[in-house]
Amino acid sequence: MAIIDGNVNLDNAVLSVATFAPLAGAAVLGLLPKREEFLVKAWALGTSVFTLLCGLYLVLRFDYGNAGAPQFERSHSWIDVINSNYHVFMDGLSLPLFLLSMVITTLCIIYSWDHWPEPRNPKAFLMLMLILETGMLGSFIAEDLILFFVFFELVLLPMYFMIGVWGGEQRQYASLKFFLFTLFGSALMILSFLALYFKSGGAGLEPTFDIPMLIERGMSDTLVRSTELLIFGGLFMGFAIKVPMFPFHTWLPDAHTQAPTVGSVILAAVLLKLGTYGFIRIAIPILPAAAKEYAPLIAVLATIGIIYGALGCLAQKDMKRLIAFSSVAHMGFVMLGIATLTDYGINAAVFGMVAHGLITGMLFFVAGSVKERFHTLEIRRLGGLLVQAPKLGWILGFCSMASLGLPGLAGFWGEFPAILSTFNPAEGLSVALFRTCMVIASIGTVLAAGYLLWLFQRTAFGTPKEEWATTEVHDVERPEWLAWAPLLAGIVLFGILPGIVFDITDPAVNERVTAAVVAQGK
Amino acid sequence: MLNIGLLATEAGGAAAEGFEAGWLTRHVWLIPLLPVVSFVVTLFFGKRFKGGGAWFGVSMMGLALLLSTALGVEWMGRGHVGIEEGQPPAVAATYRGTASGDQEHQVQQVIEEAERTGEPKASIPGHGEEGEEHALPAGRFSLPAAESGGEGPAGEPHAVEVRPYHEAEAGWFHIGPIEVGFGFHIDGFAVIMLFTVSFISFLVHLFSTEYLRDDRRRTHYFASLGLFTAGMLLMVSSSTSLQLLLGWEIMGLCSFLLIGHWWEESKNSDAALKAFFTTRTGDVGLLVGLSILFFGAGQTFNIAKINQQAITGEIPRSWLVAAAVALFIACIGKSAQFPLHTWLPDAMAGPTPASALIHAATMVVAGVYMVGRFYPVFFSAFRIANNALGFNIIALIGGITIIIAGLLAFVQQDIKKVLAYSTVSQLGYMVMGLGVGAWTGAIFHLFTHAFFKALLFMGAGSISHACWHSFDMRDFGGLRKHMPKTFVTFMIGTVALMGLPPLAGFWSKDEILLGAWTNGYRGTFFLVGCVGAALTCAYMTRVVYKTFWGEYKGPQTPDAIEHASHAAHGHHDAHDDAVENQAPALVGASAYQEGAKASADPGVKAAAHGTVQSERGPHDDEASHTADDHGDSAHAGAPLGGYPHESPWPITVPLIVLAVMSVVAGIINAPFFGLQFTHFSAIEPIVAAGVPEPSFSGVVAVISTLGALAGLGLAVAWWRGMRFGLDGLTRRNGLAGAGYRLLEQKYYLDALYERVIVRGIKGPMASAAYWFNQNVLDGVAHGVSATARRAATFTYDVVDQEVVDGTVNSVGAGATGLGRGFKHMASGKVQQYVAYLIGGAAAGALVIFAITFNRS
Amino acid sequence: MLAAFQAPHLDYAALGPEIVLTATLVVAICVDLALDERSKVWVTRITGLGILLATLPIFYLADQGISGEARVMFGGAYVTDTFALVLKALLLISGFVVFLLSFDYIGEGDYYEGEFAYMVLSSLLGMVVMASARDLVTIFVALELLSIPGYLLAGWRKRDQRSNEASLKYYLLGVLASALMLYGMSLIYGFTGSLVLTDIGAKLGGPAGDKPIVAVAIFLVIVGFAFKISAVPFHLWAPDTYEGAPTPVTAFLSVASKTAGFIALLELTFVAFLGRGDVTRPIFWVLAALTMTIGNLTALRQSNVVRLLAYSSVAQAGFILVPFAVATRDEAQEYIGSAVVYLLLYAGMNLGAFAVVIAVARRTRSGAIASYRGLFSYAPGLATTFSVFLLSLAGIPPLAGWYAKFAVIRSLFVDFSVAGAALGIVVAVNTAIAAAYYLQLIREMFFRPAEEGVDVRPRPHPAPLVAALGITLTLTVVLGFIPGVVARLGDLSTIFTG
Amino acid sequence: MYLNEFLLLSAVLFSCGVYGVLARRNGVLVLMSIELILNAVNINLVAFGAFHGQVDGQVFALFTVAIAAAEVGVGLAIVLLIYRNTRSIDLDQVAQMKG
Repeated sequence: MAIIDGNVNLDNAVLSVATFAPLAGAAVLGLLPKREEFLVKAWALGTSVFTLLCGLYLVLRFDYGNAGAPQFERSHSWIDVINSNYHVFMDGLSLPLFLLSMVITTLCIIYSWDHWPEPRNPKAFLMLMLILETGMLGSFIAEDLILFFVFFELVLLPMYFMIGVWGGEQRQYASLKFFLFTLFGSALMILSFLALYFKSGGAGLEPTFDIPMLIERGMSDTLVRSTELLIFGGLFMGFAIKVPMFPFHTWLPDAHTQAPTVGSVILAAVLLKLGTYGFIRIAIPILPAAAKEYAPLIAVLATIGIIYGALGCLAQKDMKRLIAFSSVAHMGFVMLGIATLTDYGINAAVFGMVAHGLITGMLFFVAGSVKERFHTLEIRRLGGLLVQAPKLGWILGFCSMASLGLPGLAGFWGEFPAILSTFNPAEGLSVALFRTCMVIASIGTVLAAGYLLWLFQRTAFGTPKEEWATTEVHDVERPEWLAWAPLLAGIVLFGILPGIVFDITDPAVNERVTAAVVAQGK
Repeated sequence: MLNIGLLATEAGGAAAEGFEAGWLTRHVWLIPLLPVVSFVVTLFFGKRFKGGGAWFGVSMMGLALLLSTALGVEWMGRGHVGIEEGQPPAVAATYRGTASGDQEHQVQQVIEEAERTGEPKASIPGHGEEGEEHALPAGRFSLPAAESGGEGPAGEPHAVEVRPYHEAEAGWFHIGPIEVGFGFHIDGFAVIMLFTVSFISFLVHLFSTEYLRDDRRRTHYFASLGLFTAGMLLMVSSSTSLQLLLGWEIMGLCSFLLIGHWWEESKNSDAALKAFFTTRTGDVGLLVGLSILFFGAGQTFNIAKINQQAITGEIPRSWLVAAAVALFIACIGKSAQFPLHTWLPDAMAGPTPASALIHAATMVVAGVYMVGRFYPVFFSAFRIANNALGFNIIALIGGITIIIAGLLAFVQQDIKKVLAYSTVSQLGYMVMGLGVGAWTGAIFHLFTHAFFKALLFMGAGSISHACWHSFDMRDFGGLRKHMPKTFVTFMIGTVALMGLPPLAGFWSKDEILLGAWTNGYRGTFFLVGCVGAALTCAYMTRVVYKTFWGEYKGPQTPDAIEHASHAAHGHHDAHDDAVENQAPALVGASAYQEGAKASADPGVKAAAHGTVQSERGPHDDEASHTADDHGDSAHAGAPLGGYPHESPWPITVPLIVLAVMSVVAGIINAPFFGLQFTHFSAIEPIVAAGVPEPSFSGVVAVISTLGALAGLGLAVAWWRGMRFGLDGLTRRNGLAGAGYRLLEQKYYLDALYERVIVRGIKGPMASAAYWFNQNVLDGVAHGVSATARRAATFTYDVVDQEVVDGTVNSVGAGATGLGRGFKHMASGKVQQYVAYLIGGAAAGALVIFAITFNRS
Repeated sequence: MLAAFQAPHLDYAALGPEIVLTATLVVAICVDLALDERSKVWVTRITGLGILLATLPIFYLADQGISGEARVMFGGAYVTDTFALVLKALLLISGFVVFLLSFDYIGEGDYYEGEFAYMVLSSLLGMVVMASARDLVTIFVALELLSIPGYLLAGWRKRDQRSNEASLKYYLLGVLASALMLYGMSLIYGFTGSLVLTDIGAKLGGPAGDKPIVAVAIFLVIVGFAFKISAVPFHLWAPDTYEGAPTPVTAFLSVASKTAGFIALLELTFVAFLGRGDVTRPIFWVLAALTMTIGNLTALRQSNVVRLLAYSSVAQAGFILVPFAVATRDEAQEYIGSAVVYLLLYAGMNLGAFAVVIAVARRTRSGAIASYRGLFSYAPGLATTFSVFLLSLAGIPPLAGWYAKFAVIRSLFVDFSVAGAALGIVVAVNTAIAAAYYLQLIREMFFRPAEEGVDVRPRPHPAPLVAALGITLTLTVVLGFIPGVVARLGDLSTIFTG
Repeated sequence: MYLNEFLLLSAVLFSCGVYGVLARRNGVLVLMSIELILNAVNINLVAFGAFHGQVDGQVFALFTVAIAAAEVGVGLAIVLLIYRNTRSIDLDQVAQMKG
């Protein structure tokens, strides 16, 4: 049975065009001769800019008064044997992340203009990046479990190659680890999807993979509790590995450390969000009762992640690895927000995702540029960056401040509301436990200040180490400025006007996520 | 959808019926905006301005000062207007309560009345563009002065004119069911803070133009100053706790930048880190406390609403206690109370004017301000006015801080550190004042302290400016002859700090002591306060004596100068190598010598740059970047003839202005001056909360003054050579020696902690110190980071790399091992394959046969 | 005494593909005889054309058959239903791709072109017959028709001892397996008194099927085909044969021959044996679990690409067996559909993988995994194509393989059972293990630099090979995005059950 | 009819064949053992056919005979090929590939 949406208008089409344009661009790119490097780069940039323009068009056309409702909805029969449809739409939850993916990809291409990791092969690199973009964009608008799964996995391959081909010393280990962890998670995830599918049928209803339809059917009410917990467990594993939550995080530091700069940026900025997005979009609304059962576990793991990530950071000797570990801590805050199952918490989580995307993405950019200049990221060997490249140094400082959650910058709005919401989790959750988590998580903010400032002090303050004293170090260059300026501006803008994000996400969180949780409680 | 039109909010609809808020009250956002503009412009365009943008900052701050002064005037006037014009206030009742039991009831009535009539809903919720104004009608409350038993002479109730607050909020963003506003809450407290902050900040800006004239990062410095001021101004005028947090943290950031301004030296950056990290530790409390209050008060960040609910008891008391404790932890961190005070003396690593700003009007008083702002919460939580225990955590911490910081001040040789400990001690007064219910006293002290402490710091800066940037009092001596202006102003500041009448410090300190006296803390905190006053007098006498009396002991010749500043040179040269390709050779010893010769006028400073500047022009921007200076160490060539000189006008003018303020600031709340300070202290929530307002008591004033004089007398006598047989006591008497060492080591707070943790050895203080550290001081920055790093290394090396990773890796290894096993199955021999085939088939057949046979 | 001979009803349309193939076979032999050495290439061309022609009747029949009924002949022994049509098409197209692969492989080596062509053709004919065979005799005949040329093809390089060995092992085990199968068939015949599957199915469901010996008989028949599909523990011939045989033959064996084995299993299981589902399900459960796990684990340790692919195809067989392990009569179509979907997708990606191996071997003359080192740096196209196939085999979306995996996993949920859930876990674990060795190969190609002395000049590939790569690559990529097409084919493949 | 005796005979023959396949190293003898197995099947088929009073069993047996001949022919060819290349028909020698 196919739901064919007759209302095919321009806006709906643009959503799909924006999603698939990078893939088409990558295909064309594959046909371009490798030697025409400028052409290759220009084409890739053009594709991503075109995609971004489509995205901006959608942003303009988006009905903000109705941010919780599906917009640009399109449903077309896809695999009708299993009643799976190409069902996409955009709402307040998708919009920020959708746009973030586009922006980050475009900026990464700009940054790459003069920074090609070895072995130099712009064509292949850019193709992967564009394929990645389609995967990311698709994941954020898919409203069908199978469609989501395909996009979710589409992201895996390009990233694997990016790490494996252009990564650092231990790239093979890191890429394999990344791949297998994620694959394992998605295997369990697809099992849960199937279970949902089959359990959604019966009583005259056709089984379905359609997310809104599954939410509507109130799976929590029809399923036996133990089955529901099992299904949620599968989803949990799939998403938690991607997030990554403690203790499934060990792939992350390796992947981040070994990946080329741009890979780290995309990984941190967008890929990790697929996991948290999955929780918000799929796991919690479809199975709110199980989500409540799991929430304490998630909260505890998230809290451990916050502290653990921070401790991990403090132990690091390598700048990039430190930033990587900080992701574990930051995603802990996001997950903590999600675990509360409240409006505040989930809004904070979405904001946290965007903020972390901007900030940590930026930090990885800086780390990449430091590496490019000094050929090392060993903190012990760095120092006096402010003397040799003051602008770069101050950008690092700025991002550190943003990352440690300074109010007025974007990071704060992911962190504080998450802590705030933990004080008062959804009805039925253990208040004592969550409040304990809250206090511990707030200690995490202190540790965050500790490791970030320590990093900043060791790398930027002081005077340059002897080995670099005579090195000619150039400060931030034009492609870097072009790639970074939007991110930096975003960090400030979202920090000052968090409403830009909250006003979009809030109705969506209300209508699409917490409504299910609240209904469950009754 | 977006709230971009945020600041452009105008009072939607009618203001409160009771009165009309003045223009400035309604446009108070202008005041924090000015330093923000200063920050942005200086940061991005400062280098294009002459003087690195310093004068832009000065002018912006000047404007802010003008506005906030005007605001103050408007505020003082407005209340009268409201009432005199005869618009009958909606609620203008005079309550005369005699029994304290009635009071709560009355207060509730007031609030209810106010809510019913005084809160026009100017906006429809959900429409972010529209503002919301609250203005409580003016009223006259009269409250019993002292609840706690009417022991004091101030038991007589007196009428207090309550100033309603004005609040303008615009929608900031929605989250969950609530709309978070961004707005300004103007009441007396905010007005006086705005004034104080802009006043001090303006003078600091002015002072810095001279003091950091040739600093390499002058532009950054002024930008940071601007942002710092903006943060404080925003904080004191904010209407929501979220915004308060915003200002609070911005200050944390700027203190980091300013303390670490000369980040080339690790000492400075360490201090910056320590400051940020320690205050951040306290911030955990702020995050937690605000969260509790947010939910406790029915999901609102609005401070006024939170306070109201704290008073009326809508927030459960257990929540209030939890919130109050949490918030107070934040105050301990920010306002450098024991045991988190250790960052503050280290923070002296920053430029002196920045220290003045941090210590006088911003950063450190933020904690006190916050407690004052949320005072109803604390008041209800700890039952301050009616405490069976006889003490509470706030008063206790404040009291301890007064004494321990006062004692530490004695053993410091660095003049700035003495002043730093003095600040800690004075903050202790304020906190104690809040703890004993002397709200007015505390904020009044905050107000007066700002002037004389800024004065003292800038005076110290002026001295140091003249003495080759030394802060070591052993280098000073006899300076009263060389620097008369500095001397006189410094003396005024000192006397004000000592709390001797009739200078500012007396009046405010007296009010705090009065509070302790009347509120039932006569035997404890009153005594602590008096001892503190004596200590203050004594150590300030020491400072004054060592600095201004006696003979000048500092270096006198250029050789000595060079020697003295040699250490500073090393890294400066390294800098210049890297910076902008200027020839480093130009800046060196020869530069100093030539500069010394070339400079004819000792009044004109910065001769050290003679060579460089003469080549590139004395006012060339480039040159001032290159020329190696870090302010403090760079003007070393200035004094000629071997003697210090008086500082130029941008330094002395602020000193004089502050000296004047130090004299008069206290008078405004003097009884004979009509208690003008009530304009700022008699604010709605405080009065409503029933915070007692004692009136002047001669007895208390005399006792406290006598205490101070005793300290002063002893100290003067000591420095005049009367040793009371105590000379060499520390050598003769083991206990005294130990005491001295304890002070010298700052109670071992920093040192021992590091030694125990970092080296992992149990020191001589052994288990006691270890226990102390582990249980009491876990928040101290170094300790935590060391422990954390240790724990982190452990977790990372052992747990992460071995256990978690190991499991994963061994699963992989297991799989390949199994694979190897199965590989042997395929031996290559065909008959073995056949055997497997037949064997598999036979075995399968047998099993199946057996199973099905059994079944059938 | 002879009853009056009545010619059986012959539906020529339904027999179309078989007739075209037979005709092509005859023509090829004649042409081969007539032509001189240099023109032998025509034999191959004619054969290829013949295979393509044989698909035409299928399209005609499909046009008729989708709405119409199955065409039954010889008293139910020979049926052309939608199942048969779909799989015949699959077999023919696979056969055609194998021809493309072998076109130059055989031509460039000093081998016998004409014979090669009609050996493949006969085998293909056997497979096509298998798709329609619905009685024991026909199945047996079809099996031997497809196997015997296979034995010979495996030993095609007769001077090469490895090729001889491949042939011998394949032969011996194959013959033995069919002997076991025959023994089982004889018992089944004995206890049911019928050779036609539908009758057998009816009887086995009744009291006749209740005897223990029937269960053993069923098992023996399954073993015969388990050999064909190289299920563990009857898989041992596969790696050696695959390695020793010429690579196009290996491709043929691992795809077409295996498909034929599965076709027979599907027919037998779903038409005849499901009356004793209590017997078949455990058998297939154990076979599937063992096959997946051992196939994958052994593959982890391989150092030769062909052997690696051999073990990979062993493991893939395990995945295809999954629907059998949980099959029920009520939802038969769901299970048949899953298996067919897997077979369809598997054919494309596995043939593609072998095509790349052939292409690479043309350069490096080696099958060692080490010789793939740095392939990306000098032959990026081949390396990328190969990884597409490998990742598809691993089941990574959006390449076609994901839907194959998805389909079999999905079949586990149709009638949810504990055994199904357990098998699900086995499948999930195996997916991850499988990814490991596919990635190992990818790692060699992409993440490591080429070894010294490797000829890195670009080199053109023969057109048929490129065509084969093109077909398989397109299918693997496109079907990943629109798996609905394959899913629909799977859904349509209904087996006629009388 | 004594069906069981036929079946027993067939089973014995089958077992002998299997033994031969497993135990003999000589390729030709292995081929002959396979013939034994196939003949065991034939006995079964014919016996069952008679038991059921059908010709089906015998028809199947005929097919088997014919195909067995073809199989053994191919088998001999393969063994011959090996003999030509290695001068041995010991099956244990044919073990180049393994693992």
